[in-house]
Amino acid sequence: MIAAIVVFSVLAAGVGYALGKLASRLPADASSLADQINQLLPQTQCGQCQYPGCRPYAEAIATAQAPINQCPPGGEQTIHALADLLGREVIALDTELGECKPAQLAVIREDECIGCTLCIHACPVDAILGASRMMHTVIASECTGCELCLPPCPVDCIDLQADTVNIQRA
Amino acid sequence: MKPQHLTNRFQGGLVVSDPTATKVLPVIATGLPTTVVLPLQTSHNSYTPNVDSGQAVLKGQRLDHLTPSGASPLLAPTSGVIKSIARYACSQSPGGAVNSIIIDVDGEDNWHPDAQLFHDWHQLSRDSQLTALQASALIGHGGGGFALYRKLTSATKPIKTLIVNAVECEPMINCDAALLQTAANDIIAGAFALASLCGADNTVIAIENGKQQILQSLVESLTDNTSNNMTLCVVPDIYPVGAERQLVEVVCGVKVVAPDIPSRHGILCCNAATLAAFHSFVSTGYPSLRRLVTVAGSAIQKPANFDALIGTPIKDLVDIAGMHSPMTAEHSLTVGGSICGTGFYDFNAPVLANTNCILVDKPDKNPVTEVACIRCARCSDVCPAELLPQQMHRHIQAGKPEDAQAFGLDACIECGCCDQVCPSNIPLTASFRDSRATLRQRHQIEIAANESARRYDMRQQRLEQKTLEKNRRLMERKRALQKQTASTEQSSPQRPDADAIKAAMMRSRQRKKNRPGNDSTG
Amino acid sequence: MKTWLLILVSTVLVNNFVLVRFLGLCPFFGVSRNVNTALGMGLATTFVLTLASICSYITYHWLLVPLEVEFLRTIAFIFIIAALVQFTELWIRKSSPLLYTVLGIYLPLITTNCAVLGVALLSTTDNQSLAEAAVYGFGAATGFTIVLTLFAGLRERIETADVPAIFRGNAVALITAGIMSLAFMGFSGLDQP
Amino acid sequence: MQSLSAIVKQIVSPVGVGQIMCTVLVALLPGLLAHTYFFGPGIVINIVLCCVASVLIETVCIKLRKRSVYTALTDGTAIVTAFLLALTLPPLAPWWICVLGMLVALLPGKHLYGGTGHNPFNPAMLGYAFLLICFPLEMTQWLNPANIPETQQLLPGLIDSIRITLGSSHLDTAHWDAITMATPLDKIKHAAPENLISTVQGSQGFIGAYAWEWSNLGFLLGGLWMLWRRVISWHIPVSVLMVLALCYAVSNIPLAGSAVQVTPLFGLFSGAAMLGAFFIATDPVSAAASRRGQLIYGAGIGFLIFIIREFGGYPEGVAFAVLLMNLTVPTIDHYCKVKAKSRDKHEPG
Repeated sequence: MIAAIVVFSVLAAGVGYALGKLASRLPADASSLADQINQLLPQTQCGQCQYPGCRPYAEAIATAQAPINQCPPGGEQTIHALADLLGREVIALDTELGECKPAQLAVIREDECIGCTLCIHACPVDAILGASRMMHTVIASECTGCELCLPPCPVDCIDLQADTVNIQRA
Repeated sequence: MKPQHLTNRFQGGLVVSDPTATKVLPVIATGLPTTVVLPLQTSHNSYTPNVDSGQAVLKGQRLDHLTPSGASPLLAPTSGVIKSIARYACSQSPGGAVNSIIIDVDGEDNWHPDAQLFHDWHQLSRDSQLTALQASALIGHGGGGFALYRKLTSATKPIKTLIVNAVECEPMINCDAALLQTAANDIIAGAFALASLCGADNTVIAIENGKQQILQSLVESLTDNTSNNMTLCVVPDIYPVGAERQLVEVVCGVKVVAPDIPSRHGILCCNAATLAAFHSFVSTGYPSLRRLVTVAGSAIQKPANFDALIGTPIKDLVDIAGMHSPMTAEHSLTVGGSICGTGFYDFNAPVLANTNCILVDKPDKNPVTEVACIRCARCSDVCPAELLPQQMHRHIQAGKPEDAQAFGLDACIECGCCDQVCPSNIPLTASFRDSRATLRQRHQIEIAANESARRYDMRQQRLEQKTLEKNRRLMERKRALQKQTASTEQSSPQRPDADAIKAAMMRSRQRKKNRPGNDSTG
Repeated sequence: MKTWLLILVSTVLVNNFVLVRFLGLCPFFGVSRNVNTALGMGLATTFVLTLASICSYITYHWLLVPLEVEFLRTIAFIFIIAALVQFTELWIRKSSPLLYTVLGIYLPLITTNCAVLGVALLSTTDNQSLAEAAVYGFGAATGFTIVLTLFAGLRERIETADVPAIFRGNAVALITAGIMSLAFMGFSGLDQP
Repeated sequence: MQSLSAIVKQIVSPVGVGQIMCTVLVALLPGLLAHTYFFGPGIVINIVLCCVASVLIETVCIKLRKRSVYTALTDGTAIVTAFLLALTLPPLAPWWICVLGMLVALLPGKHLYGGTGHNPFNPAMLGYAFLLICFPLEMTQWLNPANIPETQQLLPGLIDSIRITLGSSHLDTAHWDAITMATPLDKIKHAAPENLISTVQGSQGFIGAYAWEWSNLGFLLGGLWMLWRRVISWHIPVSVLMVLALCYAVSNIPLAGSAVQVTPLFGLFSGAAMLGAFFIATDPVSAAASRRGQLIYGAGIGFLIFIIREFGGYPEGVAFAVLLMNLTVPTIDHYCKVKAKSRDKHEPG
């Protein structure tokens, strides 16, 4: 009886050690999965998913730290695409983070702009052109409508319009 | 010149016995319409106008800024005053209304001074010939709607064979047959000119087996301008043998699968009407702004081919052709042939460069009801592109067009064969057309999203670079400071003495007194 | 050789582990959402099951019997299967992270898959030879993989079907699995020569 | 658009789904006549029962799905399922066998998956397999084929058959020599009583088992007519029959207890081979979608029919073969994709 206990404990220790060694030699490669997930996200870099951009959110999904319904701009279509890719249940959009609005563009009322460059630093895709104390303007074809430039503007001269320029983005 | 009867054929297709094929409809020349409409957004071109309402324009004048390189310009078909630039009916856009330039015709029809692009075609170098062709805005009259210039320049391999597509395999379309009968020499001359332009070493005129009497007239006109490298082929009349890729497969034995195009295999396929227009352009130097349009259908009294100005509202042609009973909402309007034609809703829409046939049909007495698909695979038997329409339909109906791509949705040539044989009367081609449009739109969104992702990554790198740079500089300054404090500690260990400080304070007070001095003690 | 074929036919077709013996049903319903993941899961299970039946045979006849502790066999088998599953999980995490995420909880669940433990226990009770145990394990796993892939194909097709609302999802999947086992009854009697 | 469709559609065979199903029913007649000639009017009663049951069930289900009953009934798929199920049932089976079979065929077989066009399993075969497994006794009460010269077997007339089917009078085996035998195939495996063996060898039946070869011949005729009318394509029947014949040719199975070899023709013309190949396997909804897939599907069915007949537990393998291949159809479709690429078929010109 003692022999059985000894044999089994030695066996268990040996296999455990081997698996531990193996685990370190075979690191999980989550980045290729994150790329695939990032491909499905709408890339508005708006941060409504509580992550600083689409790429960080994709990495969070890849390492299963974030659910797949935290992307309001993507809406139902993105959730369906992520569910198909990852083989998970389709869950409804988490609406506290924001609604799925049609594509929109930020437009600066140029006469009120005081040139404080706060919005330039806030824009995640460098879509705002301008220098300090000079008039700023938004490059329409590059703007993703992420609304990040609205809060920092001291004179609140940026408003959101329906995106008619790159109509296909809608 | 004995015509070669070709027997090889493509998979599938419909054997169509069409009574109207042999009877060529009369050609009626039409004068100038009262208004002319030019859509700014068509299937392959979009224009930004450089004119505004109220401005007078002359015939052949350019009306747009040439945005993308290689795009063909928009020319005024006749002289007149621009009434407005507003949304107007259009037969090509599914939504129905598109921003268009509407011109009130003044009737003089005088050319714009620099409308004539050259005087003698043969003196021009090959490049100036190409730029002239681009400026002439000659768009293919077949049905595809690609500009001839774009077809030539998109050829990655040198063109070896030029096929003149005089095949009119779709029932009810008659304009090419009429053109072959009246202007066979123009077509042949146009074919020669294009062959020399694109350097093709043999030219093939393809015509359908069913059109015997036109065949005779072609054989005679071919024998009088004798040339060795032009042959006449007679192809079996199986719909859609007139489609570009199917004709290339029958004539050259090269199977081209959409979205690949024959010009990438050294074969250029051009419609006969395009070549006739090319000939008139080459011989006169003026862009050709007219084309033959067949107006027919069960509701038309006298079906005929109309030599109409591009931009003429279809209503004018239908009024000339006359209708049995006045037009009602139930009448079905189709642009294109009766198998792959697309319906449109407002017959004020204009004639475009690739509008070859207008069908006006009486309301259908016994409309067929659509039933569920029973997977009988007849549609995949007749599909000329060898696809699986029944599988594509299943995935599209389940709302997943991207899954249908695995069964060949991108290679679909929208020929309409599957609709004709479907026992459940499912509008398959319409659903494929819509799904392809949605997928094109999604592809555009994906490109835009990738662009945003690229910009985001670049910005992240730049910010990282900046913080690294800042840290590095900080480290350097700290190290320099430490070095400097270490060196000062070695040379003078004690604190600088008190009187040196007092002397410094005395000097500063003195300087302060001098500065106010200039206004008080001088 | 003849007996191997008979074992294979009997484990894959006649008394298939999933459709006739109703073992391993939780991954059968959990992973059969699409064909590629089903195939991935099937191959992983085949790898684990074949090795597990060999190792369990070895531990049973060379360790447990000499030490007269046959009663420990269930724990020993679970230990072997857990080790193998852990190794497979590491390997899949390295080679295809997408499959690893999509399989998610069902990959470690192979440890508790009753088909896997069932095979190990059954092969000891019928006192088969080592080779027969290996073929038995391999047959059971191939049967599991084939049925799982077919069922995944069926579920993909049912996704696009217009199933009445109350039956959508697992209800129609369960009924379809029932019909599958009805169809597999056709093989009954195949292995009586 | 409509003026043309007359031109095109004339050329292609019967147009609507309804017309297709009518053509299938007409094609069933020759086999049906042979069947009634040898096995008595019981089969006709079965067909009537099944058709009535199928129409009722179909109407109820379509009403529950709030869809138009007219279009559902006129597409004729329910009637064809009824005919096929009735043909596989023994002639004097009790009435509830037919009704229960239709219930199983139409409810889980078809309407569970959404009606016509969505069911992955062949409804008729699902009903038959369910009945065969649940009621083995009633399902193997086949009558001895009539008019065999030696036994001068008399068949119950129409009235007696109706009374038996409705259970009012018991089938006394003494009078009508009913034996529990599914088909002559059964005796290939279990050495049935001597007189039947002799009838096979000596019978005028030129190829298959005595009565069954005529009904198979009838179904073959019906099938060829359907092929000519282009209601079905050649891919499935040809692949089923070819593989079945190949299997018989390759493996020489002796006829039970006698030196006579089972020739491929005997295999093709006995049991439900022709009915299975031309009518059951070609049900388009549950068959593979692409032509290539259909060839694989047919070959699978032929092989499984042979396996189940010779080695399996059930005398006739068509039902299970079709159901098992229905299982594989989605995976076959999943892997039969379109990989069309531009290629140069031969030197141009």
